[in-house]
Parts: sequence; C-alpha cells; structure tokens
Amino acid sequence: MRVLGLPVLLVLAWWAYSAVADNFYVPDPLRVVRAFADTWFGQRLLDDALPSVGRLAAGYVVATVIGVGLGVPIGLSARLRATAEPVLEFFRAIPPPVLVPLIMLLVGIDDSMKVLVIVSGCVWPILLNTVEGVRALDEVLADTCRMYGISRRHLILRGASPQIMAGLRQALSVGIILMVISEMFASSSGLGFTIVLFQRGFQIAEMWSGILLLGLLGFALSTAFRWLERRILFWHWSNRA
Amino acid sequence: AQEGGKDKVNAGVIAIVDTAPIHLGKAKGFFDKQNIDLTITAVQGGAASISGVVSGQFQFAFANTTSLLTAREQGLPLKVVANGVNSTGETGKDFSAVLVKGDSPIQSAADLPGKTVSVNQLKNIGDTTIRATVRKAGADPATIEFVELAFPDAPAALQNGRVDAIWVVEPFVSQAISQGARAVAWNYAEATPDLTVAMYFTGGDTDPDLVKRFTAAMNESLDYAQAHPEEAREILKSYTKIAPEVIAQITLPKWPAQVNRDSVQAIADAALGDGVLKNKADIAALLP
Amino acid sequence: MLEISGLKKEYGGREAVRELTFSLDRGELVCVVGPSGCGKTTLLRCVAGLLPATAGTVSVAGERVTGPPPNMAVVFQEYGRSLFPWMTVRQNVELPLKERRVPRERRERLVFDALAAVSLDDVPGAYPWQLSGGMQQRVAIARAIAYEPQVLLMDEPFAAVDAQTRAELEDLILALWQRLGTTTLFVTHDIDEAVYLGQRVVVLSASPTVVLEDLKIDLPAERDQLSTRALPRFADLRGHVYAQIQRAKGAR
Amino acid sequence: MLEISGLKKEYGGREAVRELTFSLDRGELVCVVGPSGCGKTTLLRCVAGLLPATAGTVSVAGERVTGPPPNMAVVFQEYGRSLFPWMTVRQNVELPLKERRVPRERRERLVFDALAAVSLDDVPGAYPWQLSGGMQQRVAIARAIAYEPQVLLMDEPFAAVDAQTRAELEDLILALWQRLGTTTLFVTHDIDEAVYLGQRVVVLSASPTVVLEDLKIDLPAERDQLSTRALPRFADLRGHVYAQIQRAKGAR
Amino acid sequence: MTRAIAYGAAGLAALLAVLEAVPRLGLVDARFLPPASEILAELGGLLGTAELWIALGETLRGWALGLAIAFVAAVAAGVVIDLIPGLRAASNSTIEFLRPIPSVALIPLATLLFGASLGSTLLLVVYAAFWQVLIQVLYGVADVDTVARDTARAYGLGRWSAIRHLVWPTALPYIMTGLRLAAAVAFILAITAELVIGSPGLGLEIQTAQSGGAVPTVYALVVLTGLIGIAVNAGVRMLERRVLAWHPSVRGT
Ligand SMILES: Nc1ncnc2c1ncn2[C@@H]1O[C@H](COP(=O)(O)OP(=O)(O)OP(=O)(O)O)[C@@H](O)[C@H]1O
Ligand SMILES: Nc1ncnc2c1ncn2[C@@H]1O[C@H](COP(=O)(O)OP(=O)(O)OP(=O)(O)O)[C@@H](O)[C@H]1O
Ligand SMILES: [Mg+2]
Ligand SMILES: [Mg+2]
Repeated sequence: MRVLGLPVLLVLAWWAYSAVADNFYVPDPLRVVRAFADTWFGQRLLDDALPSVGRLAAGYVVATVIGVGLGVPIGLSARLRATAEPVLEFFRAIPPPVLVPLIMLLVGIDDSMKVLVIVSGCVWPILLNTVEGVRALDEVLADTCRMYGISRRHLILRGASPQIMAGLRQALSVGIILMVISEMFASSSGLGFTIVLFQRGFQIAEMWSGILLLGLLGFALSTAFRWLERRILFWHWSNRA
Repeated sequence: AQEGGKDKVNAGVIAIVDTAPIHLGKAKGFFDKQNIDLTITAVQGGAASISGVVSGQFQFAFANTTSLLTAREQGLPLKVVANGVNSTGETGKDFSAVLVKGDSPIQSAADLPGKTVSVNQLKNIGDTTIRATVRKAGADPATIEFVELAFPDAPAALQNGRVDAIWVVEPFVSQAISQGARAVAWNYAEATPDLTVAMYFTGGDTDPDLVKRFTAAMNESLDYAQAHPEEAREILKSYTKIAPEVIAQITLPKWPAQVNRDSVQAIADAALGDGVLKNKADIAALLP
Repeated sequence: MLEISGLKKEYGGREAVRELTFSLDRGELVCVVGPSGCGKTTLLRCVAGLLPATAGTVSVAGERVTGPPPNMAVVFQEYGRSLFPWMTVRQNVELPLKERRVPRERRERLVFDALAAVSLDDVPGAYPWQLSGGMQQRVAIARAIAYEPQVLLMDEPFAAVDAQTRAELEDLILALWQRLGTTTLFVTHDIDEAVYLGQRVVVLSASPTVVLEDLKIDLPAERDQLSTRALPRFADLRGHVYAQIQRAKGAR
Repeated sequence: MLEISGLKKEYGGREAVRELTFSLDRGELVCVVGPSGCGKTTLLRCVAGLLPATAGTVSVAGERVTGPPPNMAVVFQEYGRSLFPWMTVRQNVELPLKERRVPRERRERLVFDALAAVSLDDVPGAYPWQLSGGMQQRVAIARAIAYEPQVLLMDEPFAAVDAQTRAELEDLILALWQRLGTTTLFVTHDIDEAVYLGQRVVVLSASPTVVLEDLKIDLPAERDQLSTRALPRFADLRGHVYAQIQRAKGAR
Repeated sequence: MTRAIAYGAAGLAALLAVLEAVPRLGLVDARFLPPASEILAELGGLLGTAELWIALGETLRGWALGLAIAFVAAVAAGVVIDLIPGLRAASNSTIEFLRPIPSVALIPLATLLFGASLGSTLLLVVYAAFWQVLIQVLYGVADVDTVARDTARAYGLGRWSAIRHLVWPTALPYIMTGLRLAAAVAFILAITAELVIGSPGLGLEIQTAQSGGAVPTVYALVVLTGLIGIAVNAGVRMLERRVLAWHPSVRGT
C-alpha cells in the first residue's frame, strides 16, 4: 500500500495536469501507455531495444576488463600510480559526450563507435575504484598473507571487490547515459535514436513512452545489479543480515 | 513587445550557408526599416527551431520543408511567412550533392541501391530527395541503407570507407570534392525543379501586422542576397566558422522571394510514398 | 631458538627502538611488556620479518631473518582484520596449509584438531563476522596452531576482548603451549597478563626503547585464574613490574 | 536517591531482565557486575530514561523516571561515539550547559574546572580524534562532571582503554566521587574493577536477570592500585564475586 | 611528495609525447588527430579570444545554477523525508524508480520545452544532480549514531538542537560526497546539453568547430573541458576539506 501510494498519486497528478493544462508536450498518461504498447511491443523491441542493450553490455564488459586489468597493477605499484594519476585524472574529467566526435573521427560510425563511447565513459569509475580498492587493501590481512605464505591472489580481487563493485555501479549509470548519447549521433537504430526521431517528428506520446522505457530499463538493470552485488559481497558488512 | 517604437523579435536560425540572407538583411538594416529589432539565435536544427517557435522562445524561425510538413501533420499550428532557400536547379552546380570516393564503382544515382548512404537526419529532406532522384534515374531506392551522420563527419567517414556515399551540403560539398570525392547525384536539383528546401515560419498567434513587416524585410533580404552574392559570401565569415578560402569556392544556393508550391507538394507526395508522412499533407494550410 | 641482538629501528630518522637484545630458548613462553608506544609492535614485526630492522639481527633456529620465516606464525591484535571475511572459519584455517600443499587428509586432520583445541569445531561453516570477538580471535589462534609453527608470535592478542573471554583465552594459550611446546613470544601491555602467562617477562623502556629488565617469573608452572592471581608472590611480581614501567614512563 | 523496583524488560516478547530491585543512597558509589549479555546496559538505559521498562519503576530523588531526568549524566562505554567529532573538547563539554542556558561566565568556569579535574585543561581546542582513547573517555567524564548531576551513570566506561590508562581513570573516578559526593552507578564486567571501586557490588545473574547478591565491600575507604589490590581481603572478595558469576553462568 | 610530482609530470610528458608522435609518424591521419603541439597552440590562441570566455561563462553559469538548484532542492527534500515519519518508506519505490532514468533521456523533452537555451541545460543538469545529492542526504540523515543520539537525549538536547548539532554534522560528509558527485555529473550534462541540443556554451563551440571542420579547435576545446573538469573536482574537494576538517577522510591526509 505504502509502496504504491506515492506512484499512484504522481500518476494521478500527471493525469489531472494533462487534462486541465492541455499542454501539447504533456499528453495524458493513457495515451502514453497506449503509445507504449503500440510502439514497443513488436518489431521495435528487436530492432531498437535489443541492439541498445547489446551495445551497452559489450561496452560495459570491455570497460570492466580494462578497468580492473589496469587498476590492479596501478593500485599495487606506488610508482606506477604516481606516474599515471595526473593522466587518469585528466581523462576522467573530460565529459564523455565531447569524445563522441573524436571517436567518430578515429573509428567510424558503426557499432564499434557506440561501444567505444560507452567504454570511454564506463572505464574511469571502474579503474579508479579498483586502484583505490587495491591500494587500501587491509594491511593486517596483507601481513597475514606474508606470514602464512599465502599468495596474494587470494587477497587482491576479493579484498578490493567492495570498491570495485562500487565502481561498477557508478559505471552502470554512466553506461546507460552514454548508450543514449552515442545513439543520438550517427545512428540508425537504438533507443536513444528512436526517441530523438519521435521528438523530431513531434510524436510526443511516443517520445514519452521511450523515456518511460529507458526508465524501466535503468530500473531493471540497477535491480539486477543490486541482486548480483548481494551475492558477490555476501560477506561485506553492508550486506550482512 | 514594443520598445522605442520597435518590435523585439527573436529568430531561431541554423548557422549554415542557407541562412545568409537574414544575416545580411539584418546587417543592411532591412529589419530596422520595418521597425523590427531582430536578434538571431543560432539553433541546432529544424526540430529545435520549430519547438522554439511553439514554446514562444522565437517569433520566427527557419526550418526545412520536410520538418515543417512533419510538424504540421502532428497538429502544430505553423505558418510559413517567407521563402528560405532554393536549389539552383542545375545539376553539377548546386549546393547539395551525393558524393562518393574518387575510385568508387558508383557512377550515378542508379548505382546507389544496395549501398550505404549517409544523411544528416533520417526521415527528412535528404533521404526523401535522394530516393526521388534514384527513382528518376530508373532504379528502386528501397534497398538503400541510410545512416545518420552529421555533415561535418561525413567526408571523413567516406574517406575511411565507413559508408559508400554521403549526402552533404556546402561547404562540405566543395571541401570533399577538393579532397578527391566525386559527385554522383545532385539530389536537390534532380528531385524536382527549383526545389524550395527551407522556409521561414511563425507560430499560430503572432501579430499579423508584425508578420507582414517581417515578411517584407525577409523578402527584401532574399532579393538583396540573390543580387549580391559577394556580400552574401562576406557575411558568412561573421556567423560560421568556415575557412575564408573555402567560402570563396562554395556554390551558393538560390534565394528567390517566392515559395515554389509545386516543389513543396512534390516533396510532400514523395514523403508520403516513403512513409515519412502518414497522411496527405495540407499544403495550403502551411503555406501563406 | 629465537635470538634478537642489537635490534634498532628508526622511522624516518626518528629512533623508535634503540637497542634490544634478548633470546628465547626452545619451548619457552616469554612475555614482553612496556608502555604504550614503546615499540612492542615494532619489535614483533621485525622478528616476524615483516619490517626490516635499521641495525641488529634477528635469528630463528640459527637462521638470520630477512623475510617471514617459514615456520613462524603470528596472531595479530586486530583479529577482525586478520581473518578473510569471505572465507568460512574452516577455509581460513585451511588456507595456509593449502598454500603449503599439505595433503588433503592430513590437512583436514590438522584443521579439525586445531578447531577442536579452541572449542570451535561446531561452527566450521560460519563466516568470521558471524562470530563474537573472542571467537574470531580463537579462529586466528586455531589458524596459528594448525600451521604447526616452531615459533609463535602474539601481539596483544586479547586487547579488545572482554575480561571474561580474555581469562578463558589466556588459559587456552597456556594449555596449548604446554601441550605443543611451541616457542612463544607474547606481547601485551597488561602487566597482570604478562606475569600470569610468562615464564619470563621482558620489560621495555619508553621509546627510544631498551630492555629495562628480563624478569624470571618464579610462580608454580600450573596456573589458575583465581588461585595464582591471589598468591602474594603474584602481587609482588606485579607490583615490581608496575613500578618498573612507572619508572620507565617517568624517565621519558 | 535512586530506587529501582521490580524492573522488568522484554525485547520483542523475550525476557531480558526479569526482576531487579535495589537502591542507592545519596552519595553512594555502587558497582553492578554480571555475565556478558545479562542486561547491564539494559538496566542502565532504563534508569537513564532512554528505554521504557516493561514493568517496574525507577525513581530518582523520589520522582518517577519516564524520560531522561534533568539532573542525571551518563558516561557511555563507546566514548568514541558519544563525543561529537565535529566539536572541540571544550565545545563537547559546553554543549549540554548551553542547552540548559547556563550563563556564559558560569559555563566557562564549569567547563574549565571539569577539564582541569580530568587534567585536560591544556587541550580544550583539540578535536576528540586528536586524543588518545583514555583522553577521550576523560572528556566524556568531564562533560558529565560539568553538568553537575545528582546522579551519575557509567556503562563499562573503561572497557576499551588499556590497562594503564584504566588504572588512572579508576583513580580519577574515585577522587572525583570523594570530592563531589555524586551518587554513582557504575556498570562493568570486570570483577577486579567493581571490587576496587565500589562501596557495594550488585551481582546480576545471567539473562533473564535477577539480583544474585548485593555485596558490601569492606575494604578501607582510601584505595590504591597496588596496595589495595594486594590485600588478602581484596582477593577474597574478588574470588567470591568470581564464583558467583561462574555459578550464574553455569545456571544458565 | 616531490617524487610523486616528478612521476606525475613524467606521465603527462609521456602522454604528450605519444600524442605528438602518433600523427607525426603517420600512424593516424593528422587531419583526424593533430599533433599535441598543434592542439596546445590552438588552445593558447583560443584563450586569447573573447568568444571563448563568453562560451565558458555560459557553460559555468548553467552548471552552477543547475547545481545550486538541485542541491538546495535535494537537501530540503531529504530533510523533509527524514522528518515526516513514514514518508521514507512511502517515497522509497518512487525514488528507486526515478533515479536510474538517465537524464539524457530527457534531452528530447528539453529540446521541445525550452529549445536551445539555458532552460534545456538547467532541466538536464538539475535532474541529474538532484538524485546524486538526495540519495546521499538520505543515507546521511539515517546514519546518526545511536550512542550520539542517546547522548543528546541524556543531556537534554531539544529537537532543533539535535538537528543542528547532531543530524546536520552527521549528514554533512554524505552531503559533501553528494555535492562532489553532483558537480561532476552536472558538468557533464551541461556540456552534453550544449553539444546535443545546442544551448550556448563550450559544447556548442565544439559542435560549431566540428561543423566547420576545424579539427584542432575541437581537440583544443576537449582538452579545455578536461581541465575545467579537474578544476571543478579540485574546487569541491577544497570546500570539503574546509567544511569537514574533523572528518576521518579529511584529517588523515
Ligand atoms: N609506520 C610508522 N612510521 C613512523 N613511526 C612509527 C610507525 N610505526 C610506529 N611508529 C612509532 O614507533 C613507536 C613505536 O610504535 P609501536 O607501534 O611499535 O608501539 P607499541 O609498543 O606497539 O605501542 P602500543 O602499545 O600502543 O601498541 C611509536 O612512537 C610510533 O609512533
Ligand atoms: N535492542 C535490543 N533488541 C533485542 N534484544 C536486545 C536488545 N538490546 C539487548 N538485547 C538483549 O538483551 C540482553 C541484555 O543485553 P545488554 O546489552 O543489556 O547486556 P549487557 O549486560 O550490557 O552485556 P555486555 O556485557 O556484553 O555489554 C541480551 O541478551 C541482548 O541480546
Ligand atoms: Mg602495538
Ligand atoms: Mg553492555
């Protein structure tokens, strides 16, 4: 009841507003729901939603491999860290969307461009969190490993995993944003592209339905992520029952 | 709003070659003469200028024919007030072309089916006119794969072989040709004679007197630009970032004061056939 | 068995430990006490080969220590941080043996026995964070026992457990030591504890640290929380060490 | 001064404290000991009015307690969490007085005296985290003193400080209590500490909790860490309480 | 410390060297990736023009205004949600649903509602930054230590005193974290709005430079956004250091 109360209230407020204000840009919820069903239940789901999600997954995985792969050595070596830090800080500070034109120049306009745009944004939170996580490995635990001749591979990834997961979580929201942005340039399919197409064609209800779909996608992904995180970090204090 | 006897007007206009007349007209004082204090705001594309007009940010704006038809179809109360820009109508000497790499096997519009062609916006005037051109060349455009690529990015994509052909307008036509690209179709010129590519328009509830004065100033600007191409080239330096040596080379469009109704009708019909529009367009309601 | 001679440690030019020389015979249990910050942890980390000394040497069974020696186990004060939280109790105890490639059967035997010795054989599948502080420290002790070290080092292992658990753990250490005869160096700042546990008590001065006294504890070998602590001799020894440390602090 | 009668506390239907009845005269210092988890903290929170009792009453100076009474101060075990880390030592001590609208001059006097009493008058501008554990606990004590309570409650205040600091703080409490005569209820699980500090020691059973014994401590009023603890009578009392608690645990 | 700086400088130098060498050696067409020296020279030149500073001012205005609105709204919403019993549970699902909606999904809406103007930038910036701060505020106000709360009660602190002396300082580190995250996100969104919708600012400059095929200018502007990003981050960290002098994360360093 409580869980549903506020959303219901919000939808009602929307309804009331659309009925009273008769704003061209705020269609009533029923029309949006109808547009949602018409637009997304069918071919569009395969042609636009799936490729989007596929590119997001690909970019996310590549970013994870690069981020963790580079983050571990950088976190372990103080010298490497000192060398790389300013460069990393700089690249991280560049807003990923401005890289889109550059990436387009360098690799073209096909799917690899979109995946690369997603990678270029997702990799930083993962990389920096991995570096921090590895660097902040518990000293007592590290000493324990040395004393008992336990190889450090038992320690590094597991010990840094809470931080790495935090990075992955940030990367997920960055990834969704970049998925949309990459599709707003040089695209012929995808959720971002479709929404922009609706906007250009002034199909307002359809456009809202796309925004709604993106919301649902973001919500589903973050729910799935939380589930996964609970499984992986079952031992961490934040997940102890 | 009346201030010092002048109406303040904000116009949303894309910063491209096509819109030189309004900039020139402002510089020449044609708008002042009509008691209009004109501010020109650079916008990104047709959608931005249309929504700017609908939301009241702009009193007048510039958008291409297809965008206007689409918006009208969705029920937006737009009204054209002046012509914008026309094709020169001359194959080989227009401001819009489909280009291929110098060594490409594509020789003419008829070779385009089955190939990848870039346009700046899908479901807009570019793909509609290209399809019409291909049809006129006797081929079936259904198998052309259109992809979206902003004009500036297109020449590089063509060079790298990312696409088979690109549709661009000036200054990119001259630029790409000077770098070895070859034109295979002049889609504006070939699709329909004397195509009206874009127009100036306003929203539903603009003061009719103001509209009249704006139209007068605009028409004077168009005529002046048409008559003084060198001044039109010069004004480009003030609002675009096109290099001066390129400005000297580019082909300028035509700027007649009259909208070519037949060409608008032709575009509307072609768009209906391609599924860009769903219903038969009411041209009369849109045009003055 | 364990020889510390002329050990000196500077941190960034500041002398923390000036000169420590003492040794442990095979099978001895020696306690080290000293004021807070005098360098007890530093000493222990040098002995464990975790920290290079500035000067002087440590040797175990005649071998000079340069890195963690193979037959040495350490129980750290921070039990909460020395166990792997993502491993169960049994996995924690087993890991060093696995790394040493002890055959499976023998490994299981050792783990089982060690857990039984600390009365934790009923919770092998629990994770460290599901246990109380005292239980966690017992897991760390079990890990050390299962490792079968020749030398066992403990750094204030009971500093953070409550008094009752502490008494139990003290008796556990004594019982294990008597049974296994492991050479044990026990660092604490609790004088009572040092006197109660040790065969000898080494009293350190405040930093820069030297050995103030190497005191033989002449209490009966069999010790008991109530009767031993009630002995007048216990109060004597306690008072003696207390006075020494007060002196050490005052001299600072 | 402080009367606890028939106090009962259930947590979600589970009985934690069954029935506690005892009282403190004005100016008395009474220690409460009991096995871990027996409900000492629960008792104290009920007395402080921070937790409603399931049954029974607590009254202070004849007034029934329903919320935190105005003339009572509490020193919590977790000194690290009961000081506000964003305030300096002096601000921490001053805050309750400000809330009470004590005039500025008198407030400064009180804060200064309290800090002097715990020998912290040299660091009023320091933040809690710049102090050692023992010093932090002294700040908490200073805050309680400056508040000028009629009744002072302490919940295992020294559980987490090292033995030497602990001895010092114990003597500090004794000195302050003798000087100010505040009625004090001191909860601990350390039997030595209870016997050393208290005029009486109340021994609690394991949960569900009742009073096992209310023991008068017939040691000389003047106490001293070394000589008092070395007294045979001290060992007797200590042993007696220890046996009681063992019995309480066994009976569980 | 000086060693770290030396290593860092070496890292930057290596990056510049690579960026210089790659186009010069012809590994990448210099038209698409100009050498580093050319980019930096271009940047130097741009910094001398008034246009650039105006664009920069536009971007920073959108950023600062949006961030401020989002920050105030989120802190207020967070405190209200904490103060009114039951509201937290009631709003939980809504927040969890609205939060992951990528703010760029609103780009079409912003285009339609405000066109290419500050309004578009603000809509995107505020939406993106709001959630970052709100979530942190909610964590923060829920994190008040139970012992500290008992202390406040035992020593007779009133409701407002408790908020002022206990809840607010407790939540402050979280709020600062939220501010830091929000500042970065807001900057990204401000640039994105300019780039995609064409609101005035640095993003629009990049877009125009690109339309004119001025590749070195595009690179120079990208470098500039990176430098501003660093400055924004450093600025918030400095603020954090001042406000949270007592906090472990700050006092350690
Ligand atoms: N990593 C370090 N860098 C610099 N100084 C250090 C370091 N570790 C310890 N010290 C200093 O060396 C001295 C001894 O520290 P150590 O931790 O060995 O003392 P301790 O006897 O174990 O104290 P405690 O009883 O409080 O644990 C202290 O003055 C301390 O400040
Ligand atoms: N908030 C609570 N909810 C449920 N049970 C509780 C709660 N607080 C305490 N208990 C239970 O009540 C009993 C008494 O707890 P209390 O903390 O008072 O013990 P204690 O004597 O202070 O123990 P210790 O010496 O370990 O501090 C315990 O069994 C505990 O599990
Ligand atoms: Mg130590
Ligand atoms: Mg307790």
